[in-house]
Amino acid sequence: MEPLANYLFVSVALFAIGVYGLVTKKNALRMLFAVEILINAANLNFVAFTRYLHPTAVTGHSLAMFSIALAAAEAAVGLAIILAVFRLRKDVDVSEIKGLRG
Amino acid sequence: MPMIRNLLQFLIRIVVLIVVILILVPILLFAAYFILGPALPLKPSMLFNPQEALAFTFALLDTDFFRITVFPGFTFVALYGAIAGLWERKLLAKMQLRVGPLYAGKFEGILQPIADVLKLLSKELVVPRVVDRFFFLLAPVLTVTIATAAVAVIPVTEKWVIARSDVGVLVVFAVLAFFPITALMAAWSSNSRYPMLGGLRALHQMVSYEIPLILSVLPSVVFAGSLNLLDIVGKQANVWFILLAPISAIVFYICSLAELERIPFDLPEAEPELVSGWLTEYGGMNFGLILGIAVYIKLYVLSALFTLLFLGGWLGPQPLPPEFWFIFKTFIVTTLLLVPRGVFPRLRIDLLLKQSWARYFILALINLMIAAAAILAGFKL
Amino acid sequence: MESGLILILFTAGFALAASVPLLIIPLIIAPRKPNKPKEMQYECGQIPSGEGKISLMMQYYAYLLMFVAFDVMSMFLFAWGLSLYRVGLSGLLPVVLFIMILLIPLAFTLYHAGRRELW
Amino acid sequence: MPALSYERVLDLIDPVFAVLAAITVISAILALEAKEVVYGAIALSLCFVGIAGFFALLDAVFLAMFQLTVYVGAIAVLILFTVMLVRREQWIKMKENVNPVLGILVGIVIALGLGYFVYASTITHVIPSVEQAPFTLIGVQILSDYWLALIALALVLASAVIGAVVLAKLEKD
Repeated sequence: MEPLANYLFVSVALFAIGVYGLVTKKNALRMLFAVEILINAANLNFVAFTRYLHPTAVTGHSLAMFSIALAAAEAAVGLAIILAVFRLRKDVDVSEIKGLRG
Repeated sequence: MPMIRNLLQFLIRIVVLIVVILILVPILLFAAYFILGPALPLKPSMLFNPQEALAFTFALLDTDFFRITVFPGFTFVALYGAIAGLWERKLLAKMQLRVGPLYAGKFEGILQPIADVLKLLSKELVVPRVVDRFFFLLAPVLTVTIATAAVAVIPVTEKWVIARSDVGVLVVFAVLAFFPITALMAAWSSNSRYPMLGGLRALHQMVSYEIPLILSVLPSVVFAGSLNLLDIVGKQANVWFILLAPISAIVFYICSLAELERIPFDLPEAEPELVSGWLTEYGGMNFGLILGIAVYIKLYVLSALFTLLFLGGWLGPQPLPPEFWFIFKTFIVTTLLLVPRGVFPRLRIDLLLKQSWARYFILALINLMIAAAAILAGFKL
Repeated sequence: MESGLILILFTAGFALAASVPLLIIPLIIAPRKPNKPKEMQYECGQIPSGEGKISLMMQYYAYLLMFVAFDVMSMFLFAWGLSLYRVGLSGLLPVVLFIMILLIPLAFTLYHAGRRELW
Repeated sequence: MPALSYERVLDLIDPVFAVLAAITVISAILALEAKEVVYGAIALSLCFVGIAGFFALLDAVFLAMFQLTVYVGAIAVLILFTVMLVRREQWIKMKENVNPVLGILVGIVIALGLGYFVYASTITHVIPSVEQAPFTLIGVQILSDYWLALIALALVLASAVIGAVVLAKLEKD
């Protein structure tokens, strides 16, 4: 098997890509993509650390399951918000959305 | 003389095809030799010595390569699909007092599948100009590929299984989860309206019926205490799970009808409404890949899963081989899945989606709770 | 890694290798006579107009939203069902609560998805 | 810590791992940078498949299937569908990035910083033991140690669905 570092490098790469997406994109859909990539990077870390440091436990697996479930809830709400914004403004550009205050 | 010119063109094409095949076959044989060579007693003297050839054949039957390509793998499933297709047409014809395929082959059109394949192969591949070529051509191939991946975990008997996975049941559902994406991919890249509408309908339907399907499998898993299909069948030696979880079996049957987009759940390709649904822009072999191969592979997978989970898989009275029992039961389930096409009218889409959640989901949950209560009350198999 | 999974990949790969030639053979033997009407998209024989990639609001979006939550739920139930022999009665209460709580959005969504004027 | 020479790195990397890593990272980049958002969403689902492959490599087969069923089967499908709903033709021509230089800079800084931590730490070179807990333990652990989290998860999912339905429907009443 590969050393743990390889998995962590992949995870770091995904995390950096996700942060890059969050910083540069103003399309709400792309920002959601970036968030999903970030969550996946974190899940990979959970599982990799469990496998290498505590192979007889499944704590990382349970945590990753909860994390994926939360990602599902987040995606549902996020996409519904995007849809509602699209209904109102016919676009999903976040830099244009200023009318959310009260 | 356009006819003679066409004929000449056709003959030239056939010659080109033969030449291509003559070049390809040695290359493939060479590759197979390199892959299989080290594992098998492969010697040139085999050609003259039948004893060695026999040994080689038996060694070949034991390799993963043989399993993947021939018996529980691709060729077997394609053959099963062809027979199921012919059986479907004959059966429906008899139910509706027609004759069905009649002329190909001397007896009742038994060579019709071969004729169909030849027809599709000799048809022009029409690709409309406005489509996104890459994804348009990728979608059918991907559908077949993904459908076949599920075949790998379906055991025919304890001996004939490609992948002995500990999560076999979940692999099938992971594979089923891909189909909405390929359907949407095909619908989107077609750049046309009927495919788009059909694709969206297909998406909603597959997605709605996936949950009851997953939950209806759960009682069998709970009774067996394992996700391994071999273990699940092994636990059914005394009693088939259809007797312990009859509601789940019915829900599984109805939901597989919906997953397969068959009447009465064939809204994604309802001909009078949507032409051919998300397949409207596909023609020739592109169409054949999806409707001719992928759909029947899915049909095989779901009927085999029903057999394994509820009907005791290959278990059966002794003198007949287990392979026979498995294929026999699977074929009966396939027939049950085919019959509604001749009997029922089509449902309306809002009713279809609503009853998936309001009826089958609840029924599957109820049976799951009954199964769990039985286990917790000390029920042992 | 579990050795079975790589065999699943091989099976899928073989299907890919077997189905690509089926698209190449027609290119060799089938006639090719492209013309303009043949390469249009299908709109009942009318000349196609407007964009094909329509973005339309489906009235059944609620079912999709619900699916995401219940997919998660069914997979958690798998995790529970696999360990039922070990957990026994002590695990029953959380799971029953889990299902009961999730029946609330089911009823809510079914009620709202049924009202067609809302979508 | 031992010096990681180029040859050693090549020795250590399994080809399956390398292919998976390439697929995952490239499809993650494509998901953000593809001109057409729909194909970005398809690339995103490919990225999820890659992560499932990593889970399988890490002997977490149940989790790999969980990832495929939930992430690819549910989340990616929902994303793809919503993208098709709200997509606009003019996005393809539009310049999408706000401040690409800053973004790339931040990305590189994070990658280098975290990468250095991974490279310099000692726990990253542990050898994994062969024996591994069976995945049936996941259910046991969720129902004994984390049963409260399970209830909380149910509440979160319930409120998410109700909230999403309220947000997505037309405001008629």
